[in-house]
Amino acid sequence: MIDYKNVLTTCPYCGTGCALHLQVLDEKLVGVLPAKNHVVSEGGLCIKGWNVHAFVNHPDRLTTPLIRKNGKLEEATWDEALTLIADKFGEVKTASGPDSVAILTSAKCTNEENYLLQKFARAVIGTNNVDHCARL
Amino acid sequence: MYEPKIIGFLCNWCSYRGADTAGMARMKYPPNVKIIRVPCSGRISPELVLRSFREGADGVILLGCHIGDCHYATGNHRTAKRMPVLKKLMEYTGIEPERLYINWVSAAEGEKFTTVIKEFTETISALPPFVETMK
Amino acid sequence: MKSKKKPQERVGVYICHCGSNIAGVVNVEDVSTWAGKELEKEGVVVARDYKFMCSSLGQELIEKDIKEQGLTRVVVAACSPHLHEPTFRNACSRAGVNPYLFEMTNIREQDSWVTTDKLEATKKAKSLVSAAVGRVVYQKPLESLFVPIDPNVLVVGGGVTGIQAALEIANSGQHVYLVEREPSIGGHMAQFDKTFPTLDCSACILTPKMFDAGNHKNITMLTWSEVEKVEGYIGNFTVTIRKRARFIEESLCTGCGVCWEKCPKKVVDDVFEAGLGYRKAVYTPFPQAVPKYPVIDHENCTYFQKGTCKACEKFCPTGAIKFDQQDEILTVKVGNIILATGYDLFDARKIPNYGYGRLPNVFTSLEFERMTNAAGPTMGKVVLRDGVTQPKSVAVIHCVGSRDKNYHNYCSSICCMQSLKFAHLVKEKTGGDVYQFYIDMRTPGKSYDEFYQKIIHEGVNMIRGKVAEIIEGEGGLIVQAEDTLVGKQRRIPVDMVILSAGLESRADAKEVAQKFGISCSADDWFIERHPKLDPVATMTDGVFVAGACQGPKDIPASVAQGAAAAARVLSIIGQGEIEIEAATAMVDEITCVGCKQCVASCPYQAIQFLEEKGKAYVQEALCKGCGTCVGTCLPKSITLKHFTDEQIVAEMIGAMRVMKSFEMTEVA
Amino acid sequence: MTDRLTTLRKTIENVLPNVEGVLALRIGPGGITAPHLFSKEHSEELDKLALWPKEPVPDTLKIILRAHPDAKLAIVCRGCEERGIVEMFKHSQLNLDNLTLIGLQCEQDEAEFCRCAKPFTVHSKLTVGEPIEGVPDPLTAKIEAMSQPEKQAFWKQEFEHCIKCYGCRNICPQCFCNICALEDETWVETGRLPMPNPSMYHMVRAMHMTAKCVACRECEETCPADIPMAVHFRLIARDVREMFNYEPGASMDQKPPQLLVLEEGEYERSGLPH
Repeated sequence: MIDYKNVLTTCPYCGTGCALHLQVLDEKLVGVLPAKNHVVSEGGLCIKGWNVHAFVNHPDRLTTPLIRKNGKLEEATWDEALTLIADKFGEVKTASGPDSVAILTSAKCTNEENYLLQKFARAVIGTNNVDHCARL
Repeated sequence: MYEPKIIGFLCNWCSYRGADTAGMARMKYPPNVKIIRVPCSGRISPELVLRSFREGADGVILLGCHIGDCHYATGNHRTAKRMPVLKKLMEYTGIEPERLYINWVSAAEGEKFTTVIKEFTETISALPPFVETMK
Repeated sequence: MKSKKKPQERVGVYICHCGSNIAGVVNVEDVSTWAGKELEKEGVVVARDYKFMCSSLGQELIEKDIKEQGLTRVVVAACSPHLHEPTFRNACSRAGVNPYLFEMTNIREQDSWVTTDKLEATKKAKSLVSAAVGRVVYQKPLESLFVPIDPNVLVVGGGVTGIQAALEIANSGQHVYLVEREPSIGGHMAQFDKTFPTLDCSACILTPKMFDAGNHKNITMLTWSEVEKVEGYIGNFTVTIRKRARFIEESLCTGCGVCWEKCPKKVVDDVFEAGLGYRKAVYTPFPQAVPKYPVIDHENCTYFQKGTCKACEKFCPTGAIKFDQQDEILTVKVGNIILATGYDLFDARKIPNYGYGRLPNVFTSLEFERMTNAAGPTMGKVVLRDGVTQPKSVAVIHCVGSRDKNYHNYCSSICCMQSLKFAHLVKEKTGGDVYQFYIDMRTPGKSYDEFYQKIIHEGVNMIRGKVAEIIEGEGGLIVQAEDTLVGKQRRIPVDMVILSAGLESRADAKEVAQKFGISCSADDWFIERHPKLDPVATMTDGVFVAGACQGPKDIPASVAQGAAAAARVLSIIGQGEIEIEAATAMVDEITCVGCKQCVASCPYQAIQFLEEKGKAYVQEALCKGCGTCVGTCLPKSITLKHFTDEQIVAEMIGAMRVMKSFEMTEVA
Repeated sequence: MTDRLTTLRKTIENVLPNVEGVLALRIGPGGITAPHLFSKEHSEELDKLALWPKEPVPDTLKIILRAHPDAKLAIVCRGCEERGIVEMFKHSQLNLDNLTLIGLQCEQDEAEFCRCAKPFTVHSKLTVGEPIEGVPDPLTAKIEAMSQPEKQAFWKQEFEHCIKCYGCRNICPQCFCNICALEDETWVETGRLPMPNPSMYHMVRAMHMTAKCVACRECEETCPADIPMAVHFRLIARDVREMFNYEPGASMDQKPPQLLVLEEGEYERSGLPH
């Protein structure tokens, strides 16, 4: 039995929002096909979009957070990583004030994620230092 | 007036020897052509010709054994079928097709070799430098 | 993605003065100083110029530098590589650098001798040296491949050429498979009566050779057989041969002839007797046939066609008739192959105005040969088609189908002499008048022109002119031609006309050529490797051609070629193994997509397709290194060693860079 | 007369029991179409069968066959796609014994959209719709009629738009190499946009499409810069037809001419010196 399906999704790379089909063969991601009658991309993709499937099963892909201990990156759990980040932000904020922190958000994030990040900057850290890679 | 830069791909068995024959007879021709020796004109893929233009060659000349006299029996038949298509493509993209020239020169034809090189150098000299046209 | 990093090599550059041949025009000192400085970043560590690089002192200079300076690559700018590439390759080899890591650039034939302006010549030399340096760093060491030679030889065709070749090889102690498609060896020569110019009896000189071949311990005779398939390459051919059923058990047959005496079925023999005589359904083509075993002609045998008769079986004293015999498929291994497949006679029916086939007393040359043969259908009597009347006058027409743009452009080479021989035989046997119609008389051969003179003195009428037409009239035939020497139309009444038909390639020559991987000319003659210097070899190593299959020729020339081909084969066998071109093509199995385009494009059928892997594979022993496949391969999975894309591109860039730099300095 | 969609659905239903799947277009979420492998287990999906826009179905076939080389499949193909499949077969990329072709004849507006000269199938045993005549290609004619400097300027501008997404190569049914010459630095310069003129990428690709391009125009369709590259392929295809009497996809056994020796008259037509 051949199990082939296309999964319609949005390209995760930039803010354009190109639509693409992920080609899934026997439960494995094998390719990308642009979506021809989608209003945004009209069947076109850039080289990144054409290769979005490539990193998913790539052997070099990171699957856990890494924390540098004694100059060496070591695998860690999300709890460890998030705790470490919160501690360090706290330290910086206490020592140098909230404006010593800046948040750079990304076009790879969804609208909701970007909203959350500015909320985090303003309400949690207490700074207006928020910016975005697609702000031109 | 500029000095055109020309790359010549010559087959080892006929045309390269034809160029040697021209030399032995002390026939004079312009120094613009730099000859690259290949076993057979069939070895030259269109990519090699295109890369030569890409590097700034003003003209590319490809010489092989006469049809029927190929050292490799029918290697040059493939040249005769591939290169006209490349010339057409050049024409369609707006590159003067005369920048690529294909002919057959036997080991004995020193005089033909000299004539061909002289005429080709003249043709290319009459065209603007390739890099200028591509700017 | 392939990413290319420039290799780090230590290059030595040597510029030859060639006395004043180069130095008189090119400023060689300037070139070598320039190379040492400007090409340093390309890897040049030594740059020298020297009076005569090819002299032993010049070569020692290179060898010394290799050892002392640790050179890994060598460039010599001198004369044509066709002259001294081997010299310098050997020098490199002696000093421990693989000969394929040497590159030669031609600044004599292609620079100093052809350029007038000294400055321009020097600039050209610089860009040529730069090109060679650019290339040489990408060159890879190569080793020649040696393949052992199977000493067995296949000879295809049992005419006089094939017999000669087979005997030469067999006498030297090597084994020969001699394949012939007719029931007996002998070929066309066995059909002839006399041979020109000596007029000795054809059978008398051929039969002993046939007998020797038939009884030679080193010859396996495979008559009534045809080659079906040839695989492999020089030294290692595997040949599949179909041995057609004779319906005769060879081990039992004594060749006594009872079977064909008793056979009730008479058949017109249009092969050996050219349609003039008869044979039986079980037959040997002629009494001296070798081997002596007959064959049963399946199409005409009453038993095979109607299911009853078996007269031969009834009378055979040894029980050798085997009606249930089947074709046998044999596979033999040989190292070399000689093709001596001969020729076909031009079909004179194609020229309707000569009336052959329509006018009974127009004969072909082959028919006349049989007629004059004492063992032939008329017992050697020259008679008209009625079998009794002796002709009083005979016309012999030359160049029938030859030297004629409607048929064959070439000269069939033997017809002039053959026609003169016919004239002599007619005179000798009938005493009648003979008229020769010729275009040009061509008698270049030992004692050939003397023969021509002798025939003229016998009172033969020579008319220079092409015959327009032969018609019936005045109780016989009328030959209409223009006599170009007197400028008049001639109408000559004769009783008999002999058409000296030309030779043409075998009807299946193309097919045979394809089977053996060789090529045919426009007229389907097999093409030799070089028309003058290598007349019996072909472009396919290990496959030789001899005799009339390569082009029309007479018996002495055919025999000479047979022996020559044998000598070439023996010289290969004597080497034991053979060196194979090192610069062959190579398939990268990882990137090959199995599209088979290269397989179709190879002029030598050297690329195999491995079905189980779905990849192409180059048989190195067959590859001649032309690189046609490389130009064809789209993913660039095929590389031609020593002429790789990166080597050629580096050479081109090397030349372009210098040309561009001169352009810049001139503008500045 | 029933419409093509109904007939096609019926044809697929008939074929489904005998094959492992039928490749055709399906309307997916949001009305977005994509190639789909219909199976007998889920024949209800045929409700979502679609005809247009034309999608690179042979490309999907290629992907499936890489993992399942012996799969017994059927494919709905238009004229161009059928030619693409024939060429894939001739390049040993698939086995036609295992593939049932369901030919879908294009309609006038579809053919005009593609400027297609052959909007019909010739090899498919099963066909849906009535074959129509080819339509002219005004764009190709317009570009061909330009003068040499105009062409030069036109293509320079077009190629400057190229963002080197490699989409035209990715989507092409005839690009099936594992490693592509266009990714080799020897032929195509890396890291430069707009790419230098003349564009090695487009020139090399055009040469590789010689005697291979089946004029499906998928490359133009997917190009985010709207480069009319198929114009080159079509002009060259015409020359190859005139010089060497060869048309990609037309015959099952005719080999691409550039691989073979010269035939009678071909040299004379090639325009090379005598």
